[in-house]
Amino acid sequence: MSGAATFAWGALWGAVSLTIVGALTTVLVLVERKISGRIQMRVGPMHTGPHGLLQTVADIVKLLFKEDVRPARADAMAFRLGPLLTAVPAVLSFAVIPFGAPLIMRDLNVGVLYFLAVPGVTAVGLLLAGWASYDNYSFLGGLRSSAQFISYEIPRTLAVVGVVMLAGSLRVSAVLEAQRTVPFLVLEPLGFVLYLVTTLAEVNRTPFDIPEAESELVAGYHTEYSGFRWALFFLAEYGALFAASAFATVLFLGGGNGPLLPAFVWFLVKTLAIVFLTMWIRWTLPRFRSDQLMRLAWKVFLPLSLVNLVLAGLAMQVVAG
Amino acid sequence: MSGGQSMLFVLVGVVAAVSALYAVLTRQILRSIMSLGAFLTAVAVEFYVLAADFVSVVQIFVYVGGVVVLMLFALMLSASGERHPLAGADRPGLGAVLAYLVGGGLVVASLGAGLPEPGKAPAQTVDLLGRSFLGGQLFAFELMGVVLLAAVVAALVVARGERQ
Amino acid sequence: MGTAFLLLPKAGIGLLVVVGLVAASLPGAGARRALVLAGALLLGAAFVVDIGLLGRSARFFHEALVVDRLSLFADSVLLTLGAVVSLAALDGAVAGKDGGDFLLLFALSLFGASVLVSAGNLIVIFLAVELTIIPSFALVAFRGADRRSFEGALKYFILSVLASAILYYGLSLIYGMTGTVRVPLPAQVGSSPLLLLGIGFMLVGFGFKLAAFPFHQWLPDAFEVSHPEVAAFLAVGPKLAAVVALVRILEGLGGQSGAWTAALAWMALGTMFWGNLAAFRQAGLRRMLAYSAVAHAGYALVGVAAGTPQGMDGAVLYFAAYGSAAVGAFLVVALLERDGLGDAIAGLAGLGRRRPGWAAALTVFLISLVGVPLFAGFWGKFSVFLGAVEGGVVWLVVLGVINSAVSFGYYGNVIRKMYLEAPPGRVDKPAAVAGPGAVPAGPGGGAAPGAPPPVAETGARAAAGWSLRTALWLTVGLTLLLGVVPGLLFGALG
Amino acid sequence: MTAVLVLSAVLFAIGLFGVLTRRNAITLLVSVEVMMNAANLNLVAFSRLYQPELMTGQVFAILGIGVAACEAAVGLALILTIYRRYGSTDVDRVRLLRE
Repeated sequence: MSGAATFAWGALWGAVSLTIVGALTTVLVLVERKISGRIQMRVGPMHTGPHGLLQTVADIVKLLFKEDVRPARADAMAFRLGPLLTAVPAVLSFAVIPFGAPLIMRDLNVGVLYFLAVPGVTAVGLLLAGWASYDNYSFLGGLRSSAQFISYEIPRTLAVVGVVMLAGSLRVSAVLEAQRTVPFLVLEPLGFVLYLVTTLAEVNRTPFDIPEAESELVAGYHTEYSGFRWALFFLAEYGALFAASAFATVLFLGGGNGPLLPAFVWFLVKTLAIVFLTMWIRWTLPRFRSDQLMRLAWKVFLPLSLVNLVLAGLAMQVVAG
Repeated sequence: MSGGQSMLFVLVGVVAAVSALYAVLTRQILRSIMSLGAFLTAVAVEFYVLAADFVSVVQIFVYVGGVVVLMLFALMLSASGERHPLAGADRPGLGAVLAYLVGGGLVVASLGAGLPEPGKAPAQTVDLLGRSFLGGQLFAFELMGVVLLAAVVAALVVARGERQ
Repeated sequence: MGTAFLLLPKAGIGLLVVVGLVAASLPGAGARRALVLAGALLLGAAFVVDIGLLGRSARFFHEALVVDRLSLFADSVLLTLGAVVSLAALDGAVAGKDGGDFLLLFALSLFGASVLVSAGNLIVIFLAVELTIIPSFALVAFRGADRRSFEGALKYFILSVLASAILYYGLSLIYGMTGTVRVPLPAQVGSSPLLLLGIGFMLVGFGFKLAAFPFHQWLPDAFEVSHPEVAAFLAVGPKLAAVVALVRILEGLGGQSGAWTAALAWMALGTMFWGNLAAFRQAGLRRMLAYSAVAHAGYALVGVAAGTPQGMDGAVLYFAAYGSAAVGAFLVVALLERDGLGDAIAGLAGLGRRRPGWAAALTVFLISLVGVPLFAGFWGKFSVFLGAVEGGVVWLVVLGVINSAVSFGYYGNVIRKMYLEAPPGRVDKPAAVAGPGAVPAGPGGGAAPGAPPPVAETGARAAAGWSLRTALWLTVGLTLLLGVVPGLLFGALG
Repeated sequence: MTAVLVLSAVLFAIGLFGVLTRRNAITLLVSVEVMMNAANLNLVAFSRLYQPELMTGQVFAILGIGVAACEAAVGLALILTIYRRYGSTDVDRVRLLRE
């Protein structure tokens, strides 16, 4: 592909990803509120549109027109960069997600690693946002959040290494190809659980939502944000959640592989199932304490992920013969 | 490199140089670190242009996601006094001359080096790297593990020493 | 692999790392000390094996690791050094709460040095350099109670990472211009300016590691604040390893390229003069020894600058010959410190009567450092200067000899103080001893906030345990033995 | 190839300039990282020049990135400790030792 064509393809895909992320956030927020309503025996939003279907659309319109408040002593540049740096990696990580056979922007040699590396930049955004707000809650939220992020990145990466070992490649299409008969969930159940749990921590969802534990920190790093910038954090959170779930589908559930239905549909069904799982967890489990969370990462998940590597090696032997 | 690629290389190179310059010039440490982040990302793009995609992703992973975050942590935990631009005490004169001489010498030598243009880069970077790491460079790879152990222990000891 | 047993000496140091890991996780001080002792014995055993292997050679891991004449010799020095320093630290740095960490860090750094002397390509050289210095930042900062120790460590750190970056850049250019990472450099590479620049950067990088002028500033600060055991290690181990690596890289080029030889000659010259002249002005024993360590790196560089095989061997041999005395002198500093005597040179007055043993040991070391015949240091200088004469840099030798003469001034001053000056009254309060002379340089034991509290003499004598004294007498013995029977040194190098 | 060398030379000089002129410990570290990256660019480019299938230069660069991270970790621990004691990360203000 020539340079210009690559650029055009990239720009197009960027615009598409952004639209997808935006639409997804709108839908997922509503779904989440509905699910939380069911779990807590409420009905959730009901007033805007039939069954409250337009509630989040209305929210977005409201957010866009809200005043953009910036604390007087906040560092202007960092305050602006913070939300951007959390949202952009989430959008960028869509570049390697295979929605279906041709629907992947770049089937990189290092696709799997790319997916793990790019969202890592989010930690910078969280720190900046928390620090720039010049507010103790924000600051603590930002520090906790990125500390958690970095700690859980290690077991998460190691959990994925197991899959890479089995697939023998970092290329997304090769990972999918390797699961044509048996999804890795079967060979790597521990890896799947590890990936899922550490992903919950990575996207700051309960039971790992320490950085924004409302009862302690108001809203964590985004306490001082409002309007569009606040919406960007939301976009980042749900974008990252969807991307991570999509990747769980790729890594463990065989992506779009499935009988009868087209790959695209299978992919969405599996991904949304995982998204639902995370929401279910969120609304049923209590929250960890900050120090428990760190201990869990280093003393439980890290050793477990090493065990998982050994298991992956055994699984390789089984597959090989 | 094809024509388009070398143009991209030069463009991104300018971005890298400018952000590096801003990183070492600005008196606000936060901006310096952020500019370093931009610089590192630009270098990662350069790696990609040079057909070293694995190195490129490692650069993002370790540098932008790791080192920059560490630096921000260090800055923020020592933040109270440093929110404002640093006062004087820098000494530009001699350093500028020396850096100019070294840089100039290097540039002149590079222009005269007359190295051949590289051939087509291998496509299977990951495979080849893996073979290299577990083959010819195995010892270096293992040694890296010991270096990491040393760094962890050293960082822990230094950080703990201060608590006593 | 029929030659795997050649790696046994290195495996000994590797095992020490494991011992360190175990020691770092043990809570009890007694068990920890037993482990450290076991570690020292382990190194001693590895030393014996190493001596037995002399004269053999092999390459391992796709030539990434070379065991040969140079590396076996350097390993024997490193193993001795490791054993002596672990023994000395047994009652010092290891005795504290984090003693196990100390052993671990020390073992890692020693391991790095041992890999560096065997490094067969540029990548391994770079990693081994890093493995040597990264733990040493923490070692320098190890005296946590003294706030200055962190300052010394910070200076050491900043200059070291700068040096690493320059070295790294130099290595990248060398790789680019020669097309290979193997060392020694191929001789037929020609002399493109970019390659010369690369070699120049590499020399600057190694110059920092060796604390050669004008890259020496970190050394006195780091040596002054660290445990004396650490200073003893840093004065010899990493420097020896760096010189061996440098020799290995330059070997292939031979005397072919004039530019870098000239640069090295000037570097050697500046290092000798700067170190010796600065040592004159020091009021503290430690700082004086630190600057003298700078000067001694200069003598070793004379050998490298000569560019002849003889000179290069001399440079490697130099550190072995000089090492025993340098380590010993820092051990005396440790003893004095534990005795509550501080380290002001003025406070040494009358030491010959109060502590005849220590004074005698220090005298031996200082004479060896000057380079008087029949002491180990002489043979180091002898071989370096011989090589330089062969290499045709006679002017450098003349200036080196002048420097040796000059250095007698400050070494002799210490000896004079110990034997010819009366002790300043009956000593009960060491702070009074360290008084006037110590103030300008500020390193005085009594004055520093975190220095060991003055102890009553009898208690202090007990505190200066048997292990430290054993280490001391070992180095004295080594200095005398190598001085009288230099064949041991020359024979070991082959 | 020349473009890579020139770019890396410029970056190296910028980093060197930073090290020589700045006095804040964190900024010094930033400058050193710039210098290391200049070298990484060289290594990656040279990797394509000689026996590209061996990937020697890329391996060197990856290990170099790891080393830089190690240095940064230890250095920042040191800087934080210094800050807690002196209330500053300015190298000139941290000065109890004298020449």
